[in-house]
Amino acid sequence: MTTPTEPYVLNIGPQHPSTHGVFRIRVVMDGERIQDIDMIVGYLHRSMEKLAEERTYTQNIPFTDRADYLAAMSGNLGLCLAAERLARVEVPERASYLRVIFAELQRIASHAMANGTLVSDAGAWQTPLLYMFREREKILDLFEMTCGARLTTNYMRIGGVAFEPPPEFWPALLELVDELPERISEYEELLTQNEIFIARTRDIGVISPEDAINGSLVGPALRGSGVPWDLRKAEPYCIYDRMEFDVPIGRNGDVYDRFMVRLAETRESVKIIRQAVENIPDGSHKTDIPLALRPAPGEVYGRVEGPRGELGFYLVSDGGPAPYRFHIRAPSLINLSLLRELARGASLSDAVVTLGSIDIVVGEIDR
Amino acid sequence: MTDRHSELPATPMARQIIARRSLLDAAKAAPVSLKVAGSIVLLGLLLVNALIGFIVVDGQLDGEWYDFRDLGYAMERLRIELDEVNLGPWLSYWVTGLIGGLGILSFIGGFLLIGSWIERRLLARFQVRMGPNRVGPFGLLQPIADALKLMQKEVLIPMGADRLLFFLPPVLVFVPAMLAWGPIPWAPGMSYLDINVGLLFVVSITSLSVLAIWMAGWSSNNHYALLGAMRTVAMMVSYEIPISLSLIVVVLITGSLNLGEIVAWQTDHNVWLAVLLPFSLFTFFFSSTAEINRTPNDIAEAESEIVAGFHTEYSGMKAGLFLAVELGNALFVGALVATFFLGGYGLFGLEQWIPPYVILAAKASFGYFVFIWLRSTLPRFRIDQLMTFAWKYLIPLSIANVLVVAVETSIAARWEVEAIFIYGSFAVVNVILTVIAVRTWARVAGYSSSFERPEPPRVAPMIGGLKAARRIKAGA
Amino acid sequence: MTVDLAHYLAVSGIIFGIGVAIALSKRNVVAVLMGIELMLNASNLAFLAFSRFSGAFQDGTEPLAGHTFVVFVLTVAAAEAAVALAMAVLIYRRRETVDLDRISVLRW
Amino acid sequence: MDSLGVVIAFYVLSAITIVSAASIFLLRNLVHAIVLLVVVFLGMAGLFLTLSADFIAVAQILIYAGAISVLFVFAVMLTPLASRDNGNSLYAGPGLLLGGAIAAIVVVTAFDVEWNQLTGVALEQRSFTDTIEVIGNQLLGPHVLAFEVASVLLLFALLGAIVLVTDPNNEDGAAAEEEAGKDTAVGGSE
Amino acid sequence: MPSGPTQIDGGRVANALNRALPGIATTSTEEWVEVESSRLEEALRWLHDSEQFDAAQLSNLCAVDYHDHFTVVYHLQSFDLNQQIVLKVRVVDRDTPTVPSSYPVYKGALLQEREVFDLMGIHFEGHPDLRRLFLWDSFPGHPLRKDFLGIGEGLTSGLQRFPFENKEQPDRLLNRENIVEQGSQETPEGWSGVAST
Repeated sequence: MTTPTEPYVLNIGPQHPSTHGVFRIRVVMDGERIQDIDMIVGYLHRSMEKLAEERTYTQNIPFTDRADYLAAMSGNLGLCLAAERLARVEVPERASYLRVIFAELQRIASHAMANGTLVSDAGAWQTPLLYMFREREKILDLFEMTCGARLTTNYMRIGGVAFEPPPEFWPALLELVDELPERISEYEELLTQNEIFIARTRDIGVISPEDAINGSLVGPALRGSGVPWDLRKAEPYCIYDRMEFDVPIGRNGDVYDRFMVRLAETRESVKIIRQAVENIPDGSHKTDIPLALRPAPGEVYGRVEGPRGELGFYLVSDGGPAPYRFHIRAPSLINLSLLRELARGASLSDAVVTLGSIDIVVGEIDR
Repeated sequence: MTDRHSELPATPMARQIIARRSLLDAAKAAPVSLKVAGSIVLLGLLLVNALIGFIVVDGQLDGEWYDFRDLGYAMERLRIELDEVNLGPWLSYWVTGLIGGLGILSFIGGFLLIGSWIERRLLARFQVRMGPNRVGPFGLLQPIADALKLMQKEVLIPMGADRLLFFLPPVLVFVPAMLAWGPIPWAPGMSYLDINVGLLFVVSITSLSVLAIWMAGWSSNNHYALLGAMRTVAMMVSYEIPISLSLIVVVLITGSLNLGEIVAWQTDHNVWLAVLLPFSLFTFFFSSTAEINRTPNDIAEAESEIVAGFHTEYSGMKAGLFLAVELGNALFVGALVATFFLGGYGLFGLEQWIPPYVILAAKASFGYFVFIWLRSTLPRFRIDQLMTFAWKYLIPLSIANVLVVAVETSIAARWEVEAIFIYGSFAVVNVILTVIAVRTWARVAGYSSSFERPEPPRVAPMIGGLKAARRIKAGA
Repeated sequence: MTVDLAHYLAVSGIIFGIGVAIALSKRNVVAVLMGIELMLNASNLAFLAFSRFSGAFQDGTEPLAGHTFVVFVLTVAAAEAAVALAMAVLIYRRRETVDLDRISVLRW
Repeated sequence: MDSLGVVIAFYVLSAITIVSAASIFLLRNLVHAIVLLVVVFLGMAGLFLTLSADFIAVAQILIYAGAISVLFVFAVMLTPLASRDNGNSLYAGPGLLLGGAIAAIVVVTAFDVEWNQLTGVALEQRSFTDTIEVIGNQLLGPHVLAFEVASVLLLFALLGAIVLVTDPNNEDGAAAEEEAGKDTAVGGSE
Repeated sequence: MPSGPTQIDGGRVANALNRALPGIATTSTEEWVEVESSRLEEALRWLHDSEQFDAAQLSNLCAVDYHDHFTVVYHLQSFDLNQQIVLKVRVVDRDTPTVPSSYPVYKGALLQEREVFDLMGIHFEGHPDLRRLFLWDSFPGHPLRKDFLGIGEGLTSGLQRFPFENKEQPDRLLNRENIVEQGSQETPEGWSGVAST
């Protein structure tokens, strides 16, 4: 016989410090406990999939920047790989190396953002976030040197990459790659042994491997709950089959594990970048493709391992210059499938931390 | 982060970073004449200070009304003068009271102005940022600009708010925060409100702000505000108990409720209570962070969960008042810690040379600095974790602490040895007891996270799905 | 113009009367408890006034008996408030109401 | 007591106290009533100060304004919005009558009786400067048994509050912990 | 050839499905297999449970509008076998196209099916709460349908011809100087958001 309190509706978002972007949750709460949640998305819906049917494959690359604006390079890479597979375009080797380097840099930047926001959701007043922004800024400087844009880098093209990096790019990249590991260990000293952080994140939002797989979780969320699945190993695209790197997986699938998996993946990305820089061949950075690429009628589902997991592009061609159907398999949206089960019965603070650990990007959810 | 960008084609970010200037750079960049003049001024100040120190140390101006180290004498002299002017006894009363009040208020107000700048700059330094550096030299005028901005903002009243209870709280929070400064002793005779129950007064006055915060949260008709208010009330009433218990220990040792006498006891025995009572110091400081909503216990205005807590709906100068009270409370807790545990205005005889109120202010600002440090470093507790910590850890250990110190004081009363010997032994015993008690009690209460560290993630030997996951988990 | 024992007693009497009125005539349990607290406060005021003014013990014997008594009254008041409010919450849980008119039956 | 300050303070404080106490009776909103109750407690503390009872005044602020009012807040917040009115019951008339009668009797008696009270110099001498030592000596001297009994009472009130409010079904007795906590605060501050 | 290195032959899947559940797979190419829309759920459940395919995860779900019918495409991923199955379902009814929901088998279909319902207007029977995901409830029509903008008969949305390519030489290489000289031309006809040539 408990006190019959009145459940009330708390409206988190669309403008709220801890919903990253315009993401709205209607929470039915009983005191501090969450009884039920209802996700309301679409504040950023730009109907990319419809617009893409009016533009050629090359013109669609900027949409992938805007979809996941924290991992633009991965989006470009995904679309380019899918379109190349659809149109049977061969990519020069140097272009593949450049693509891998930039995709991994983007992964580091995105993971830094994700971990920083997670820790500041746990209440650390922005300090880890800004520490991780330091490295992110350097990476964005590299992007700016290369393609002139920091965030929406419309860099990769079908059949290669747009520009050759400038000569001063390489020493800067090497310096960054050299200093990144001790930065990462700095974060580990700062956070992973912090009693309060452990108390806030361990055994919170636990996802069992069965639920993770059945709930279509991908990426760090899936690996955090112990499933060793990484597309870079399973279905090696570009040149990942030549790279030496490990796939870190969590132990019991809680928020702490997702955090640690992201941190460890950052180290692996540094490894990959170093190998790629060491043996990048000379040659052209792109192949010339027809002005209007007209793939043979058919369909393709190309996917890459983005920072948030399997980022898929389902292209259907009817022989025209524009894709007949252009579908983005958005990991941010699909990782949210389990949020309701996770948030029920949890307290508000835990729900916020769990949402931060799933690491959504609203631009990719809404598209 | 500067060198690499210098040879790069300067991106806007890089340009800003190169263009960063700090106070040190400004000092270096100053012209030579300015440097010489500044050094001469500094030397002169040192000389004057040394002279004054000699005058002080041979005790010429002890108790004189122009004793700059203790404005209390001057106040006494003024009171006597005013009593000779026979306009009734109330004249001296009011005049001296007004002067003292103005002194304290101006100190706090000045600190509120400079303190927000200090806090933001320090946070920026902790967070590899630059902090406010646009308004005035090094952003020194930023607080004034903020105050002007807050004053001219529109005051919004949410629909369905309880008007009266919505307007009162900023004032009701401000008044106790100012009143509580009364009994703080700034110098041997220099205390605005020299009452015998000073300690109880401080505790009771600070406990008044709970209701104001609850009124603020309840009246603004907002779920965030209500959540924050109830969190605050629960937290404050829970943490008043450890605070009062830890202060009772101080009373036990010093044998007085009068703050001035507490500080005098420390200066007489040449010992800081922080050494004698480490556990009380920890309890008091941690509980104070809960009382005034500072990190790691700022769950009342946890910006990532409930937007701004109980003052979500407040805008303009009302919110400004809340923020100012928060800032002033941080300094006040620093002053209390200095008074109770860090020897107050005393600095092992050095207060003969330096004005004691300067020492106290320095100690209080040090406490404030520690608050900023914590804020920029630690994450936030959850409300139930915080309650558990109060009820299962702090209160039992504080009661045990009271018993131990009671036994020690009775020993000290019966045992004729050198005071330094007695209290030295007590210090050693208390430190050891504190460490042992904390660790064993943590074990007893089943808090194990500090003993079994979480392991780093595994490295997957193979790629696969559920079967592979089970195999890896079984293999490990 | 002076203030002596009678004035304090009058104030305490008035507040005691208000407390009695509230405690008897309110419908809400919490309001009734407020009335009781008012009565206790009035009695405290009377105790203190007597111990301040009374000339019973001139030679300083037990000059502060009233204060001591008030300390005990405070203690009892705190305990009483805690238990009574806990009971109010409990009553609400059992009966879904804190209306004393509806809680006319003694057993639940 | 003839000093002007004390007289003014007495009249102002008693006016505040009586008016807010009366408006507790009149107001319909229970939350406002709680706020006014706190005002009454503070005014009482001020009256105690005019009686030169500093320790009692501070303890009054600490226990009543700081603790018991918070208990009231919790009791109100734990009951639903519907039962937050301050309405009168059937016994309003008799209650008012009885209260008025008591008040009238006490006032008349107070001004009628010739009290054996000090005046003038003796009264000024009586003005206590340091009450807390005497109170402490008395509590642990002649009244030590009552003191122990009071502490036992507090302990049992704590246990009683916890036992009353904690649910056998679900184990988060937050309210119970709050109310119990205030008891320890009171016991700790004495 | 199957598009995608780990994508397995649709024929295999079709044979296995038909062996287990006779007549469930209607057509199949080497890329995908198409099953009857009424028996979709048992097909998914069989693939999910079978040792041979072990379709553990529904990694992608989307729908394509071929003017006369819809096709709902399920990309099923097997982690342990590291292979991918493309399952298709054909829906002919354009007014209220209905497909059995895959939520009972795959929790991950929760939001994807809501998205498809929102943008393509396909109803999933058995979905716990089938509401619009991105657009507001009173939004007219379903944007991803090819006839969304009310284009007349015989006209399709989509880009027929890229403006900068000219008809007699459609395979001009895309490099900068071509763009420059083409940019000086007047914009050719048929260049609009919705090409209606």
